[in-house]
Amino acid sequence: MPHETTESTTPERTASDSIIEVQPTRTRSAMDTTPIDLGRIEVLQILDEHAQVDESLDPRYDDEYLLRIHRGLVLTRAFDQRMLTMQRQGEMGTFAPNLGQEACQLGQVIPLTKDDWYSPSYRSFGAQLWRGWSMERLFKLWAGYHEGFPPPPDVNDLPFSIVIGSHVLPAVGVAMGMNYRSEPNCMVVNFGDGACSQGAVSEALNYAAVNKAPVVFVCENNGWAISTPLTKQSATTNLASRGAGFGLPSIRVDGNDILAMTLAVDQAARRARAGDGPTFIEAVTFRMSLHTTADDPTVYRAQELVDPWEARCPITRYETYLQRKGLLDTGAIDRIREECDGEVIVARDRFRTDAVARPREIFDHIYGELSPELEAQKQAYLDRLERKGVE
Amino acid sequence: MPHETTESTTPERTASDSIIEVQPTRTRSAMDTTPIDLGRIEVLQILDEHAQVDESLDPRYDDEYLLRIHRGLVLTRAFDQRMLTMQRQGEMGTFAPNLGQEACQLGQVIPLTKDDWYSPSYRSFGAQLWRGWSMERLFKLWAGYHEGFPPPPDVNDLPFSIVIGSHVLPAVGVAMGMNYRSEPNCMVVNFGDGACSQGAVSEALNYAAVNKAPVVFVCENNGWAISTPLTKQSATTNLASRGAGFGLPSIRVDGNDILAMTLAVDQAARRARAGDGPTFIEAVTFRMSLHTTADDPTVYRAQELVDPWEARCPITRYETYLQRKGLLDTGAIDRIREECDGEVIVARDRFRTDAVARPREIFDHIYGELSPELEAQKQAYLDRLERKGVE
Amino acid sequence: MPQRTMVEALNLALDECMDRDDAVCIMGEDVGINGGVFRVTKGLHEKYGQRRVMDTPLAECGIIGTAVGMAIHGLKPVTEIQFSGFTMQAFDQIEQNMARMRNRTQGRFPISMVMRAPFGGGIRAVEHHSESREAYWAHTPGLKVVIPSGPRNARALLAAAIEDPDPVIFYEPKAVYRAFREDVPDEHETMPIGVAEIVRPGADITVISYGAMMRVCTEAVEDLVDIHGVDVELIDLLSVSPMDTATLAESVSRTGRCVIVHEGHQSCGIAAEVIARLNEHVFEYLCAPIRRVTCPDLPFPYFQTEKHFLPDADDVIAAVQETLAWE
Amino acid sequence: MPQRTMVEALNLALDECMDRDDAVCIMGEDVGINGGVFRVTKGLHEKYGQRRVMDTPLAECGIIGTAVGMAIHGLKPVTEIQFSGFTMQAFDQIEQNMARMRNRTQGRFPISMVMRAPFGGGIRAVEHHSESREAYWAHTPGLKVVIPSGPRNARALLAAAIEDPDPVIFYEPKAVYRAFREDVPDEHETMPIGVAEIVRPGADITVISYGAMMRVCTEAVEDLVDIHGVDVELIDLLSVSPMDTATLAESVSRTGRCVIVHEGHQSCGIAAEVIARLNEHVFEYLCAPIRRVTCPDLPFPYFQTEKHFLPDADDVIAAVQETLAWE
Ligand SMILES: Cc1ncc(C[n+]2csc(CCOP(=O)(O)OP(=O)(O)O)c2C)c(N)n1
Ligand SMILES: Cc1ncc(C[n+]2csc(CCOP(=O)(O)OP(=O)(O)O)c2C)c(N)n1
Ligand SMILES: [Mg+2]
Ligand SMILES: [Mg+2]
Repeated sequence: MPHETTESTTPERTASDSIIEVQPTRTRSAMDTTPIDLGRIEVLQILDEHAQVDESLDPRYDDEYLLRIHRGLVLTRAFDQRMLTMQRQGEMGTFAPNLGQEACQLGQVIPLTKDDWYSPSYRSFGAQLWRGWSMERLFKLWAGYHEGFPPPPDVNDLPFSIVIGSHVLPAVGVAMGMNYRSEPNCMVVNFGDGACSQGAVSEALNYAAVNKAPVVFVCENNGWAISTPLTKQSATTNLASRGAGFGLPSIRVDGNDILAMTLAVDQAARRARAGDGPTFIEAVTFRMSLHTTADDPTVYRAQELVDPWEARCPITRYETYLQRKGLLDTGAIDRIREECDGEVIVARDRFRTDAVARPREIFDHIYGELSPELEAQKQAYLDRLERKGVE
Repeated sequence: MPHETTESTTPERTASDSIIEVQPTRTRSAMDTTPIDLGRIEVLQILDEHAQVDESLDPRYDDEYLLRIHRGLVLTRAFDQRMLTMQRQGEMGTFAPNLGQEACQLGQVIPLTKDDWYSPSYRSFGAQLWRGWSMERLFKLWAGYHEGFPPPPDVNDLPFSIVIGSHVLPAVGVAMGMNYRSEPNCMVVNFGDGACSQGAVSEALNYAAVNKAPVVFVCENNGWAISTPLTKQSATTNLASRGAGFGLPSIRVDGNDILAMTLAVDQAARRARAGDGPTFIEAVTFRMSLHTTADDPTVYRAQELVDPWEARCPITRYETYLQRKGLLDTGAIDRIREECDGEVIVARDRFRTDAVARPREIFDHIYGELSPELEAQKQAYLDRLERKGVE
Repeated sequence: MPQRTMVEALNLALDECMDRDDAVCIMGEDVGINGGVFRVTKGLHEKYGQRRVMDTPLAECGIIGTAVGMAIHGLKPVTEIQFSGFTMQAFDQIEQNMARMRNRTQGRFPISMVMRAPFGGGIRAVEHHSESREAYWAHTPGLKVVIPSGPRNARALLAAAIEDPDPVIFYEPKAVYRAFREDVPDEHETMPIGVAEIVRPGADITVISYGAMMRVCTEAVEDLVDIHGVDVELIDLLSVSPMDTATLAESVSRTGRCVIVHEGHQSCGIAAEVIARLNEHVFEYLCAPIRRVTCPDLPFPYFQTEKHFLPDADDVIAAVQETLAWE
Repeated sequence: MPQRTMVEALNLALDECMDRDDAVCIMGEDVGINGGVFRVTKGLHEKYGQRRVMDTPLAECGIIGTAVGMAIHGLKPVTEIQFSGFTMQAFDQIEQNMARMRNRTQGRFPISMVMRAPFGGGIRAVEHHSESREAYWAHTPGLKVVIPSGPRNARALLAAAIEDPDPVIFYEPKAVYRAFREDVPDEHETMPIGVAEIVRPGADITVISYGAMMRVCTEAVEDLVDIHGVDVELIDLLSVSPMDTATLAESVSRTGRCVIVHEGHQSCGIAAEVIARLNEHVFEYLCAPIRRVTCPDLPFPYFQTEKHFLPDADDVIAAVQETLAWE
């Protein structure tokens, strides 16, 4: 949909008119100044707030699959709630709840195969659970145990990232590696609206675009970066335009619509695997809860801003859809919740028994081989532990 | 010019259609997913390749002013050529010629007042000359003398910048300072197409947009970053889209058209001074000469790519315009060239007499006051100079 | 005198400096209504408005880069980086512009600005949240690097840093933020930058430290004095660049023995520089090798093991005893 | 044996490593057809194609960040940063991912990659083009920092760095790039990383250096030996991290005196670390304070004054003589 570019469209005007505001449009010279068309950027929604489905877009997954997705959503929330309880009881470090963002989370990984890669943010444990990170591992991660940090051995994920935006370039690099080796897989990388302000994220969009890297950027726009609303983060609240500015096909998706999220990522992943390059997906959602457990949102945001989003709950919306389809009833919903809660409790109990700090191992993974100097530092450190009677 | 957003425009389709390629456009939910309109990005040209003027846009500057601009262009080229000769004779360090970019250079500073600020790149000496940097100072700068580096005392310029993109954030900061102090001035900052890839430049666009800083970004797209053509630098060759992606009013200008450049910057500067925020201007031009005197473009670019741009020479084009206006004839052109060459030679001779390395002064501008440690280092250094018999 | 935590003392310094000089402004992520993630800027947005207390986009390079520009324009920005680990994002602007602008412009544009950041371990934080990389800045010409150890010197040094004509990296030991209260006067108070403090004079050995490790050293010194009868001289560097070589050298010329304690990594760290200078200045007085008690050359570990990673009072006591035993 | 400049020797190492292992690839600005601004990658694009020799956009953070990802995927990227001054732009990715990924993932993703960059002064370059900030990297756990001094060790060390399982910062002294030729064999040759070389054994004093300053030291040592009759032991560090403490300590335990020479700034520089380690290991053998001959703690000056700023042979001779005269 190019803008008008013919001469005749320019009305008579004088130099003193603001060319910025009135914008004469001329391309009659021979030089390469084709008018700028940033491409069409669209908004995708399949399941609306009232759980009305757009039949033309309904992916029509089979019943079992639909129910598996539902269980994933419920488990994510159950896990989140348990983490919060454990944190409040001093059993867990600071972490970032993802209440309300469950559909974003799951939708971005459901379409991935085991050979595809995923690069989570620190708020991605919904996606991590789906990808195959055990709950125990995630408990360990957030409780500060070394063993919790590496992605599970059989999962093609990057480690979670806490330095905002710092994982996006490596994620693009992994995707460039797929091109290098002609592997037909893709990478999905997850980050927030705040992360879009980091220069390194812009560089990542550009590297991906220039190299046609098979990567799907999922920008989870939850409206907030700690206390900073999107309006202070960016002059345009359409973050998909960031992707467009770098020449990436870009799309906005209702991030609370699990069907739309899944579809959008699925299509982008297919494109990527087929060699058609990267896609930028802005998933519009809302951070319903605390930024992290160290945060108090009542200081900076009014409850009125949160309330309307209650009705947009991604899980309720999807449950209504499933109920209408006759796949769930209230009894089943309650049962699934209980089952998920139960699973989480079992994992928590295993975590409680299993998690042991291993201070003797901190020198184990710094280099392939320790230098004499580091050997000496390690020895001195072990002697200290000895002296202090630490196992 | 919003994209279609009504429901009815979406044809029947199934989930297996690529939503990325076919792009359903839906916004029927209550959530804030207004369709993305990146704003209109336009191309501005007033004086075409054949020096045909667009009467409706001709700024109709008075004759004296038009001739002053002409002399500025000619002087810039004369200075550039002399620098090259001096460099080849070993009298000058490595520098970046700006042959062919004279109109970009001058156009971006002509509209500025003395109270406005300018932040040059390393290829900006055309603009610097116009702003009031003496030729001697620039000779000293590029010949490695400390005195050449600071902007002249009465000129509101930042120092030239050699680390690509690193000056853009400080330039935005100066503009934010104008807002802070409610000063009705603006900042113009100059950088290249390559610089657009630096994350710090993206951050600068965002900071300017969010803060409505009175800054005009002039991206001098000369097609090359050393040996890297724009097509390897960016997936979109419309760099103005970068500005648009951050919500900035953005425009493409024929950078070899001095009238268009001047007009575009003038309008953007007025907007900035009036509190209407930043503008992104992509000036399309071509690097006719070497990247720097350490570069050999024959290694990486065919002469065929350069040739068409000969005919687009910004100085010849403008001279034709002035000749048609009856303001110049060939004799006058020759005379002005000679005068400019003469001025440059005079400056060079002054530079030859004046430029003295001052090794004793290197500790003078590091802190407001030297710490005892640095005093000691300075003393030791001066003792060394003594020992070596250095003045 | 009112008792204040370090967070309150820092807030006081910011408040009074903003009150005294309209050129002083605050920039950072969440420093506005939220008052910063550690609440150091609490109440200032309300008091001075968003013109002077600016929430920035999430980009540290952007914070420092634009602050440099504001300083060029004559303002005195006090920037906050949420954790010192994220100063890496701004390394280019710090090294290329903040540290060098005065030199690059031969004095035309001195940069009077402060980069505040909480640093160090001890608060059970996730990865990248416990770094002590002050040596990077001490190795960077053009910067000053100031590190308080308690509420009172934090307030006085921050005020001095804001008034300083040069760019100051101000590293706040977050383990001390709310660890204890101290008398901090309401009246304006500053301390000279670059002057170390002899916290406890002694004759047998010099212990040098700064930041949160001063608490560890104080604990160790109490034991050493009370239980082991060692007359320790304890010095708080307060500024690692410039470093107060004269005070250190004078002390060690008396004691002949020295231990340096810090959280930063060992190789090319602050302790190495202290040793190099003492070697140059008081070699003839040294009776034993100078010992370093630092974190090893490893990334800061996940928090279940941090208490073993960080030096503690026992480590300081052991190093002092070994140094005293050396012949 | 063929005579080669350092540039040619580096090119040889790249060529043979690419030939031996398809996982080795080159990334950087203008490394393709242009062969790099110093021509170190000349001809490789033609030989191996753009799949393996990648011109990148102008963003150093992007180069290192994507290279980390490629290394995670099992490749062995050899990145080029055009001048070491621009590594600041990539500091975050170097510190947060390149150096730490192995540790962050508890061994799951070791990063076998190299960051090459020309460093140091002496070529009359503009500002930000002559930095020697190797101490930043030596202070960063997880990295190795290798610095050759001549064509032959440059080739052998670069090959070793590429084959190394860990991330290596490879700093090339650009003043040496074409300064002289040396025998460099066609056959594959590597040197172990972390081993210093005693270039000239001696009994009176140890001079330690690396990179371009080795030429200055060699010149000084010749004079000291020939004219002044001083039996100098000259050591080339070759790797500043890990640093070969054992070789240094053994040498100084014999000579009792030591001078360290480098271009980097003095405070918290490599020399400080050498002094700290010698203090720890051979304190009892030291007959005089160890002297540092380094650049002052100033930004590298504009090039008309660089020859005075950089240490020269006279400075080394003076420092050696003062150290010998110390009692
Ligand atoms: C480089 C960096 N700067 C600052 C922080 C502190 N911080 C942690 S989360 C956060 C906000 C992130 O917002 P967004 O990207 O929108 O993600 P969200 O938390 O909303 O999921 C900030 C500023 C950080 N972790 N890393
Ligand atoms: C941060 C940084 N990286 C690399 C370089 C080396 N370099 C100097 S000029 C240049 C190309 C710049 O291209 P562009 O921004 O298009 O400006 P132009 O030279 O075309 O005016 C490069 C890569 C540099 N000076 N700074
Ligand atoms: Mg967010
Ligand atoms: Mg260019």
